Order: sequence, then structure tokens, then C-alpha cells
Amino acid sequence: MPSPIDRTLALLFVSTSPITSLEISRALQLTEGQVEQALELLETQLAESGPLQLLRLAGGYQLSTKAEYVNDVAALLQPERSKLSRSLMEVLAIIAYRQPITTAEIEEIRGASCDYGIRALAERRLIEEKGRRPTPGRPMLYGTTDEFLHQFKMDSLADLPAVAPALFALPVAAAAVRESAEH
Amino acid sequence: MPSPIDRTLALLFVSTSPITSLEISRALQLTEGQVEQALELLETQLAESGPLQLLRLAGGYQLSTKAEYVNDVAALLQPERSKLSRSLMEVLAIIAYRQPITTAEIEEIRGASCDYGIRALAERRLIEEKGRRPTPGRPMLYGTTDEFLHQFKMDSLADLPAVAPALFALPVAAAAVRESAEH
Amino acid sequence: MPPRLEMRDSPDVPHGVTALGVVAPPPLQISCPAFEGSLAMLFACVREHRVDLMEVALSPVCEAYLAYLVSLPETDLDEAAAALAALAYLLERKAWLLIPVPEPEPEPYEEPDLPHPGLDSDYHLAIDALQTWHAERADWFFRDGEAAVTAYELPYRLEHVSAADLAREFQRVLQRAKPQETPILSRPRRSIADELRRVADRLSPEPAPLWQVLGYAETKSDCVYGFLAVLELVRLGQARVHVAEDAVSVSAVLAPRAAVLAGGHA
Repeated sequence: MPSPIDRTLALLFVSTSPITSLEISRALQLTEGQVEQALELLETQLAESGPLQLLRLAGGYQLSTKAEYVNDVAALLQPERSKLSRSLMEVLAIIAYRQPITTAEIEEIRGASCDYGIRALAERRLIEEKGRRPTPGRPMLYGTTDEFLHQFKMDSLADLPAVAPALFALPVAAAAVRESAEH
Repeated sequence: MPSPIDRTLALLFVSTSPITSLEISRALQLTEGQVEQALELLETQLAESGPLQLLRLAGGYQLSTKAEYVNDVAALLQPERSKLSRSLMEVLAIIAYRQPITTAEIEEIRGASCDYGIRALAERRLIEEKGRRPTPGRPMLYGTTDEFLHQFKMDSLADLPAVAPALFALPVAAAAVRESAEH
Repeated sequence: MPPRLEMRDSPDVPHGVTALGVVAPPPLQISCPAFEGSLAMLFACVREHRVDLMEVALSPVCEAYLAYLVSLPETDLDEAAAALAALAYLLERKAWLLIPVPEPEPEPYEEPDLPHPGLDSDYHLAIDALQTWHAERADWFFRDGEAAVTAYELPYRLEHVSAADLAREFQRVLQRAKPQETPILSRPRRSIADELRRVADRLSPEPAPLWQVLGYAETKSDCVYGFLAVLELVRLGQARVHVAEDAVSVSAVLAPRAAVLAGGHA
């Protein structure tokens, strides 16, 4: 009988969008606790060796290649580079300056969908989930990672360049911002 | 620097159809020999442990889950199992062994009409048009596709079941199979 | 009944124009140890090297053809011509076979030997094997096609990107998100009637959240004026407030618009 780790890996392999531990537990007829444990072990195992990594995304799990293989993968798939860079940059900038932030808030600022950006940035380990906002719907909050600081050669988020303060206070929490506009 | 095995695995992971060692070697800037060696090691490594396997399919390499995980994966994806009817299989087998072949010839072998079979198989992308025979009426010639090889887990037409060497009339497969049948 | 009609009943060869638009020869039936079938079938088989013409005597066929021509007063000329052409081809081929030639006759297309009509047992074995493979193949699962590729359109090169670029990008996004506001020099006087009209415009018979009804409000005083307008509309019976567990929504009560505005002024 294959181990729960291997069985979980098989499911993650065939899923190209994030799957939850509940879905995994249903398919494998294991408890969610067993699946969570298997996922934890799998994450460590993958992190230690091999080109794959386990990502926790939008409340689910997904496999992807590690960031250091991006050039190999790009050489094979030859994806469009220029078109995406700008939108990824925008999403990353918004998250960096306004974290923790929900996808809905990012979309409000950008005026465009950011699902792809979130996924792509999480795959590069530049952003990660930071818990949930205690409001109706409990939306997921995103923030930058240590990898982000490392990539941009910063010690902490305090090193982010200052942006014009007038522009700094914007939509996120509508009430607070509108109040400040009155002053 | 990641090992060629890991880099190869990364490419196989992101490919959703078989890729050749040439494509891998180009993307990784390695020689085909190095890639072949990495593929061989990877195949052994995967066979020994884990839920994945390396397959030679339709002229390339591709990863899939091992057969013992079929129930787990099926429970998650709930795939529609499409079985080919016996009559479709007859038409497909005749085309596979006698390609390129015209509908008139298929009908002569089967002793029954094959219009429906041709259409159904072409819809499933198992067969395709391969040009016209330079005889009066210029009848359409049919042959099998890469998808056929993929669906029937073959690498090339030389892998066609050798149960019936007498059936081989096609130059590609004939030599190989007759050879293997002689041993 | 004339013999020709009987012959046309043969299932092998249809009469007249074929699906390919070629006129078929009459269904003259030939029967000998090497071949059994119509003239058209013999023609096709010889052409594709499936019948040894040396084994088929052609003189009875020629006689039958002549009999066919003679016996049928209403002979179709096209049909007769097609048969003549087929017969001529066969005679020429046979003549070539009878004359020893140093060079083999050039062939336009090499056709492999076909098995006997009907599926032989070899095919059944092959089909069984293929069916097994197909079933075994269904036990393997691969990465799904389209979704995977889009997930990898991400090679964003970070080596040339700095935190300053990030800041610039953020500023650009913010500028696009909200244009610069013109400063308000003095607080304008407001008419409650205007406010009522504005709120009434945003109301619909479907309950909408309060924030949506007050959507135009940009400042704290906007909110206060808007809220007062909602209260006034409720008092006038033009709006209804719905309180659910976690949200408050407001809907319009369908009534002539004039009444609302008149009420506002009153």
C-alpha cells in the first residue's frame, strides 16, 4: 500500500489548480489531520531535494517547480515575457506596500484581476499567505516573503522606498481614507 | 547548480505532452547524450519510489502517475472512462496495421461499412488524413496519430502488438516486428 | 425479364454512376477458380495486383460482353464504353503478361498483399492486445493540458529589478487608481432636496447595501447628508430598510417620483 505522502503527491501532480486538504482527504479516504501531516512531510521532503516544491495558495495546495528552475522552464516553454512582467510588477508592488492585503483590495487598486499574478508570484516565493482577515467571508491576506527581501536586497520592509505620502493613503479601508481626505 | 536529473524532471513536470530528449537538451543546453543519461537515471529513480513514473510515449518522454494510484486519482478527478466499441477497435486496428489505407480497402477487409468508424476515430483524434492515393478517384488515405500512440501507450508504430506478424504491411513497423518475431 | 436486370441486382457493383462520378461497367459476372465477381471487381483486383490474371480466361468474358451488347436493344452507351475500357485494360495487361519482357512493367503504386475478405483471427488477437493496452493506459494520469501551461508563463527576471522600480510601479498604479482631487476651498451649502433626489436615484426595488446607496459619498459630510436623506425617504414611506444578521440594506418603495420630491421640499 503506497504511503499517504506518495498518494497525496499523486493527487497534487494531476491537479493544475490548488486543491484543499479536504478534497485530498475525501479522495484518499483519510482524515484531514492525516492529510495535513502528509502535506507537511511532503513539503519538507520536496524542499530538501528535487526540482519541485509544495505551495499553499488560496487556501489550497499546489505543486510547482522551484524558482531556480525558472530559466530552464522558460527555455522550454518560451512563454511571453514582456506582457506579463508589468502586471506582475504591479501586483507585487501593491502587496509590498499595502500588506497584508486581500485579492479584492488589490483588484480595487489595480482595476484588474490579479489571480494569475498572485499565483505566479507565490510560485516564485515572492509572496505568501499571511492568514485571513476577520471580516465576513474571511478573505485570505497576502504579504511578501523573506525571499522577496532577499531578491530586492532589503533587510526589512522599512527599506522600501518612500512613495508620495498623499498617494499613499488610498482605497484599502474606505472609511479611513475618506476621513483623511477631509482634512 | 541543480543536477541534470532535477533539471530534466522540472521540464517533464511542466510538459503536458511528451517531449523529446532533443527538446530537453536544447532547453537545458546539454548534449543529448547527457539528457539520455539523466532520463535513464530518472526513470530508475522514479520506478524505485514515489508515485510518478517516466514513460516513453508517442516518440517522447512524459511523466504520469503509477498505475497503483489509479483509484486515488480517479476519486479526485472522476474522469469519464471512454471505452472504444469493438467495431471502432476493428477499424482502428485495420488502419493501424495497414496505414496508409483507404475506406474502400478497410471495408473490403472488414466486410462492412466503416464511415461511422472513420468519423468517430477522427473525432477522437486517433486517426487522421494522410493524403490521397494517386489512383483514379484519388481516394483519401488514413493513418494513425500521435494521440493514438499515446492512448495505446506506444512509443512508435513498431510497438504494435506483435501477436500477428502476418498483418504487418507497413514498412516502418514491419522490419522491427518481424525481427522480434523471429527471435 | 431481361438478363441485364438480373445482373444489376448484384450487390457488388452499383449500376450507373458511382460515388466517384465514374460510370461503372455493367455487372457482368465472372466465375472461375481464381476469381469470382463482377467485371468491375476483376478490373479493380487486377489493377491492384490482387488477382493473377494468368489464371483468368478472358475469352469467355469477351463473349459475354458481346452477348450483352447484342442482347440488349436499349444498351446504355456509357455503360458499354466503361465495360469496353475495362476489358481492353485486362486484355492489354494479359498480353503484357504473356509476352516475356526484359524489364518489369512499371508500377505507379506498390500495394501490399491484402488478407482475405473478412477479419481473420490475427486481427482479433491484435484488437484484444490493443484493447488491453488501452485499458491499462487509463490507469495513468498526466498533468492536465491547458491549465498547466498558463501557470508557467512567469519567467519574470528579477536581476534587473530594484526596490526603486517597485516604488515607481506602485506610484503609477496609485495615480491610475485615483486621479488627483481638486481641493475644496469652502464647504458648499447643501439642499436636502438635492440629497433626496440623489439618494432616490440610487434606490431600486431590490434591497441594496447602505454603502452602495451612499456610493457617491466621498467625505464624512457626504455620508451624513446621504444618511439623513435615507432617513427622510423612510419617513416619507418611499424607502424601506432591511436589517439582516450582518448587513443593512435599503430598497425603494414603488411610488410616483413627484411625491418624493414634493415631500422633500415640504
